[in-house]
Amino acid sequence: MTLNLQPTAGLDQFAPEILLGVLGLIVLGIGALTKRRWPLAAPVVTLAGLFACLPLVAMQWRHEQSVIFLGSYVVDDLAVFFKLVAVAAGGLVTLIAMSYMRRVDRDYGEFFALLVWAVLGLCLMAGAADLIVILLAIETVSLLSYVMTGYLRNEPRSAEASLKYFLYGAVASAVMIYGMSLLYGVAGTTKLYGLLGSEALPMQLRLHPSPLQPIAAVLILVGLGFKIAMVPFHWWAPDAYEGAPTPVTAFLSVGPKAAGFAILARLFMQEGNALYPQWPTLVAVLAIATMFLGNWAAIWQGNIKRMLAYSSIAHAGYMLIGVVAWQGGAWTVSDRGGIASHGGLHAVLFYIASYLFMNLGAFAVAIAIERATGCESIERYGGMAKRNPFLAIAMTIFLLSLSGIPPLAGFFGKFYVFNAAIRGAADDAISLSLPFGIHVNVLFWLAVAGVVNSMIAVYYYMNVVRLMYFQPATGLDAEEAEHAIVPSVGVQSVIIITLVATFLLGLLPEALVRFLAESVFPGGLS
Amino acid sequence: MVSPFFENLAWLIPLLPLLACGVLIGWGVKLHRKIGDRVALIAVAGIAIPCVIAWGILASRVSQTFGAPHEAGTHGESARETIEGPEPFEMAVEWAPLGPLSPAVLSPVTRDLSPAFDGRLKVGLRIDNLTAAMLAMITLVAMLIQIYSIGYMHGDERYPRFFAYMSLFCFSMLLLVLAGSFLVLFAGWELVGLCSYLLIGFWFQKPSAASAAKKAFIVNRVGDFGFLIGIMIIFFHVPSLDIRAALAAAGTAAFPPHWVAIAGACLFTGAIGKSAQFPLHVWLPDAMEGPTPVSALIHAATMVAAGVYMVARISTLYVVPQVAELEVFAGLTSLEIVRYIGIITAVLAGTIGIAQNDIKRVLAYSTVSQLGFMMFALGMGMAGWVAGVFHLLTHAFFKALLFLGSGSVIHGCGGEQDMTKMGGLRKAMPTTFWTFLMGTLALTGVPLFWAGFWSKDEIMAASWAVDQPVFWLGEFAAFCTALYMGRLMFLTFAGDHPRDHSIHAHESPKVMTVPLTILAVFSVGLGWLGMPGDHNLMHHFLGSSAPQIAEHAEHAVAGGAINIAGIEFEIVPLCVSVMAAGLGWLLAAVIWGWKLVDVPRLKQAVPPIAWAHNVLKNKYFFDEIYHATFVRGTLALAAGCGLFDKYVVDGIVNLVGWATTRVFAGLARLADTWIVDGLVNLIAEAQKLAGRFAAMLQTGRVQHYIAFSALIAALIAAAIYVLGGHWI
Amino acid sequence: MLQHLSEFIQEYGSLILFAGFALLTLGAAVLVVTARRVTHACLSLLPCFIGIAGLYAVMASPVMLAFQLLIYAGGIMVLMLFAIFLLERRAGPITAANHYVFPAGLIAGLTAIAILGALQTESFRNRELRPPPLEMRDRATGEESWYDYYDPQTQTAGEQPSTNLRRTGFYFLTYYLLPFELTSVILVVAMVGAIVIVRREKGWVAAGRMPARSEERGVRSESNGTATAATEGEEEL
Amino acid sequence: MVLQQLGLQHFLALSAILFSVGLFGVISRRNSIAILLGVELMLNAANINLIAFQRYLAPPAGLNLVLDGQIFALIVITLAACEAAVGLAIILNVYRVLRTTTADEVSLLKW
Repeated sequence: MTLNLQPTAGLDQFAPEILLGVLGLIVLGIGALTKRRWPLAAPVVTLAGLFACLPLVAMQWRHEQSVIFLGSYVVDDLAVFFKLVAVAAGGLVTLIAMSYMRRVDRDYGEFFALLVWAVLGLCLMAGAADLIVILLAIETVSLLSYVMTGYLRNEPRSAEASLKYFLYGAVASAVMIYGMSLLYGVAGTTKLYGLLGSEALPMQLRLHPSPLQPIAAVLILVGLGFKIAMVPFHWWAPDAYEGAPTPVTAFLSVGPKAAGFAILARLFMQEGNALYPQWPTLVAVLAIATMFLGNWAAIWQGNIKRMLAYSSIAHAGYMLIGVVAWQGGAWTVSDRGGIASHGGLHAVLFYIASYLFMNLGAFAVAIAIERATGCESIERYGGMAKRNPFLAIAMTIFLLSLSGIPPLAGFFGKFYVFNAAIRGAADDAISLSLPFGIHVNVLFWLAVAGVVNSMIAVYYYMNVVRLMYFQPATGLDAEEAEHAIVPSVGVQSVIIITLVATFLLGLLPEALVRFLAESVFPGGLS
Repeated sequence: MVSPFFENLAWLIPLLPLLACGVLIGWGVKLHRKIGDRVALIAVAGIAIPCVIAWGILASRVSQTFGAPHEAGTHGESARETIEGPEPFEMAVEWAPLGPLSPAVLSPVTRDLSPAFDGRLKVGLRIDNLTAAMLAMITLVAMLIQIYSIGYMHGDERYPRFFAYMSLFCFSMLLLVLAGSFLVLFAGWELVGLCSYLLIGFWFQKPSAASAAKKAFIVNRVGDFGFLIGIMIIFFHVPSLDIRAALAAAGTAAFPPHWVAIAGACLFTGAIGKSAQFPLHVWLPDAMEGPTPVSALIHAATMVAAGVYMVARISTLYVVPQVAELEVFAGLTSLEIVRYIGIITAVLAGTIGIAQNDIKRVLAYSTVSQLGFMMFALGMGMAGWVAGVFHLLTHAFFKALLFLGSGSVIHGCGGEQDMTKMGGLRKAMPTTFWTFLMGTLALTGVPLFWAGFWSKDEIMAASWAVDQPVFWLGEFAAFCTALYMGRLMFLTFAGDHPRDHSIHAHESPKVMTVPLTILAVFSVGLGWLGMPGDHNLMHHFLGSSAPQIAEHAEHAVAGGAINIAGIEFEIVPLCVSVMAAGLGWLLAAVIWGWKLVDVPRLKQAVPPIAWAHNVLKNKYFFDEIYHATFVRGTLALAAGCGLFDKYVVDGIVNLVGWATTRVFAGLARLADTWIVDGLVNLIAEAQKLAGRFAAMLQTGRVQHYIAFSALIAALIAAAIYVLGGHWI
Repeated sequence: MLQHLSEFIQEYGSLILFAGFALLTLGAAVLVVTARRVTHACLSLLPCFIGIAGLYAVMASPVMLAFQLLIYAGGIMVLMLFAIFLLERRAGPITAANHYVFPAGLIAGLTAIAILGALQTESFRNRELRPPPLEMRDRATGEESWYDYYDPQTQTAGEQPSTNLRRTGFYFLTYYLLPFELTSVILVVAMVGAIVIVRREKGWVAAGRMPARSEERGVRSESNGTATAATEGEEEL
Repeated sequence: MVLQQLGLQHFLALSAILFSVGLFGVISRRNSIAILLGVELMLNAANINLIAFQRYLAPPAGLNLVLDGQIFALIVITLAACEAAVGLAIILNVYRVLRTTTADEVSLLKW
């Protein structure tokens, strides 16, 4: 780690973020200038810009950590991973949104500006190394999420969703800011590297040990839990997801969630976390609640977006298993160059990557079907196998992957997460001693809850498949039922990209595992 | 050295049927509308190319086996010497890095002794001579049956779907056979079960078909559970999922014989379910509700043989504890369990077959019986190994032939399956008759020309040497085989015209009779490859795949000192076999052919015969026994649970109505659904209830949300403060 | 007597100031969350912010004092008032009834107890928490000043940096360059976002959702001619 | 006890109470704008914390050039402004579409 005292030193490593910021302005300008003459200008420029951003981000992958802006911002492989996820999500959502947004809004140029800035916010969340920057990044993403959720100004559901999302989010971020203020008091600085691990900077926690620490941790967890939709801070998610324009829903279910995990990793996954040593137990309890609530509530949903919203809550729960077991599951494979995986953390990252593709894929199919039927009801999926076999098979694969069936990406996501928990459980890494001599092996029960939930989840995922293949189309006259669904080019390409990625991650998980194992270390300091 | 051209293409063998399946699922309906029945050619092509590759592989391995410079060690006193064949061909890809097992998960012994699991999950194919033979058999039979189905399924409204399922089955079965690791084996194992379920229930409009499909699925689950446990035991000891590694480790300190025995017994449970062995044989006859090509392919030639194949593949796991004479259960070693289960199945099913009237059911029981033969052959260890596999191969051909023949008969009789209504079909359906006759002769073990004779005789010869009581029981089963098959032939084909005058039989189209003819050729010719003596080609070829236990050579080879490479030609078992077959045919001819005995009057005159007939007709009351024990037991449990559920949820008012309708009136009728669904439904309902509750929390009012969240956060913070951060 | 008072004030002066501002703040805050009319609640923010600004003065942070009054009282509150007036023009007086008072009080009380309880623990109270001496002299001139330029390289250990405007500005452009720049990003984002949400375009009114007074406005806009679209847009915000 | 010198706890306690009052307002107010006012109170509570820590806790040797608390507080004020702008825009839009600004009357989306 290097700490350069020149404020602008390392500005070159900030190139992707600068590009994204400028890209947002350019897209805004193009959107305003071209209006309806060249409706494709704004999305195409967005795509080009995001595509150009990918190599810029990828070039930062080099197994070392550099801290720039005098400790405010960090460029390491963990950040690179999350930035790649953010840019990929942004690009895919742009493709999805191209035709969708154009239909609902003729002057849709600024939507892509908002999207680009949201991606910028996600990148900032990935690299933030200072509570102030973390806050700014989270708020950037939040504000843009509210706006994008309410983008369909004249639609009551969209307006309502944005209001609820905003009110809930404002309170959550106020609580988190309060927690951060306490954390600042405890630590004496807002800089992360030096904030929690005291070796990096000659600095000790000013108030440590302090009874304020757990309270600060809980309050910060409220804000992060809000971002990743963790129970009991998930309430906004189903309503916002349902009311938002579907491409925005797709983006919200992937981008901010992933970035939330980035900050969770930076704040909590520290060797000898001085902030609040018992946090894994707390998060474990919340993870179990998250999984059960998400999956249970999803069973009853008749709206595909709402079902996917609850399912995304449940998936946050699975990822949290890995977060809890972040330390417990390290393993190595020695031959052929070797892989040393930091079990839990890497499992979460793998999960996020697989979730990115399978969930965006499912949303892409949902959008195609929504556009054709004009309805988000799951019942309308009846007979889909006949109306468009490609969509039906794609949706089936995404749902199978979401339920964790091999050999698809979701399976290995789940497998690594559970595996990390079981490995940790074998060492009884996190144990809880209750009164009456009850001893709870937290990780073990966490893994059990995860497996049980995977089985519950199969029910509602397969219900959609059952409808598509074994039910006739309902509510349609015969001619309409036979009418084939033709998704737009953007949606089609997203479906194909995500399909390929879902299969690739399932068939060749080693590439990603190796990438993670070689580079990403918790806390970034080793 | 023959270049492994075809071996290198092995990955295509399972892949092409899968591709065909995908095409048929995706575009089958559209194509069917456009090009009609020719859509089935996709499925045929999807199996024909693998068939070519499989026969290429077989040819290559045959030439390697027999062209090799080394003389197979069949001579001399080195009775235990194993036959050498070409090295198995392996093809594996690393699928995923899993990481090594945590030490705490491993058994203490393994931690020290076994080579550590290298942390990588590999999936791959493995082809040895056994696999090559199986591949050739399966692809050929499957191809012929697919061709046959073009005619048989004509006019079915879900025509493309049928071929899609059949292709999926081919994929699964080939995957199972090619499996190099237990993981792939298990995937194939479950997939064939799924396909079997889908195909038995293909005509799901028929309630009997739907319930038969369900029955097959559930009974197989029972076996698969044991199978999975067996795999886990192996994985925890070896620790690898590679079959060869598991076999190599068997008996070493890492994988001690008593664990080997238990693992073997568990795996055998899977085989009991899949290969319809006693006491899980009940699903197979019911499975005949599916279309006849399905019965021929899945429930005669291939899938039901998967259990036998699996046992053959891992028979080292049975031989090793046998050497150590470790008892698993009731004083029996695992090998003896295999043997006795096999012989019980053979006799039981053989006797039941005599009293059945449904032509397909007779064949079904005959299949069960023959599977019993194979199983007890394998249960004699090294002595019967080759004989069992040989019988598996020959049986596949002639039983597929018989089923397709029966399908042709049923097709010709307009869907009639009751033999007592048929008769005189010989004239109406000459091709069917002649091919059917070939199959029957092969099955009943009529000497010299027909395949079944050679393979069955080898089993008999082996059992004569190893276990004489089993030999005599086996001969009795063989006698029964001849008896019921003779009965079937006489009832169906003999005479001048059908007994039921509504039947107007006609010969089936070419597309159905040509496969029959080809299968008939194999039913006859295949046996010659296994003629006993020094030049027993089957032994030379298959022997290299037989269990290799060189490191235990000091011990007596399990099950007798007979060299697997060449069973001594014994005159006694041969004669007894011939006599058993002859007696069976003779008795059948006396009763049903020449009608010298009037069966109803005989039953009246001699009550024991009537009783026996009754018992056999009712299949030893197996279904009833299961119904009375398992079904009723579970039913009572489910009823109890349901009672509780309903009591809590709906109160006592509904209880009365529920009790009258469900418990008393619908008890017997709903038994099947209840045993399966009762507990499952209860759990599912609980989940749904919880789901409703969880969803109801989402009131739609943002301030409720904020209040809920804040309350919980505040409670957590307060709890931390109160508890001093001790627990959470 | 007077001397006692003087000593008392010398000793406890800051405490007295604190108590006064705290009371002002909390009293106004309670009004904010209980006033019947939203306008009143919003106006109550003003004394609350003034009280907080006073607390900043007690904590020797002139910059925060200034910004609290400028941005909060002068900006945010006015914005809110503007929005409230806009709404009240349409909907009449907006009352803000309280509901769920008991659960809300319970939750708020629980939160307060949790935090206050933590503050009351021994380990926290026994700390030496006196404010460190404030460095107020300008290194360059030696004068005591609110506006010193401070060279961090020469700063001695253990001192409290002063929080005056010049220093804050200096730090903002050096050590906090990134947050400073990101603030500009978020301001742009918020501006664009707000405009996107309230922007009007032709034909936005969904059937049946036409505002009650739109016909009236429609008539008026015809008479007003071309400038209508712009004025309507402003009217809406 | 009361007449002790002004210390860190005083400010922290005040901010805790202010935070709770804000939280009370957020949960109990029916009007969206009034809820927003509660949020502002919570943010101010955080700011008091930040400045109090900045004032009362000298940074450890070598890093006393840090002005984290103050900068943080300034940023929070900016964020509050941004949030208010976007929030009021959203509330106005909701009023335009749904004719209400009462938070719990907006409950089309549920379950």
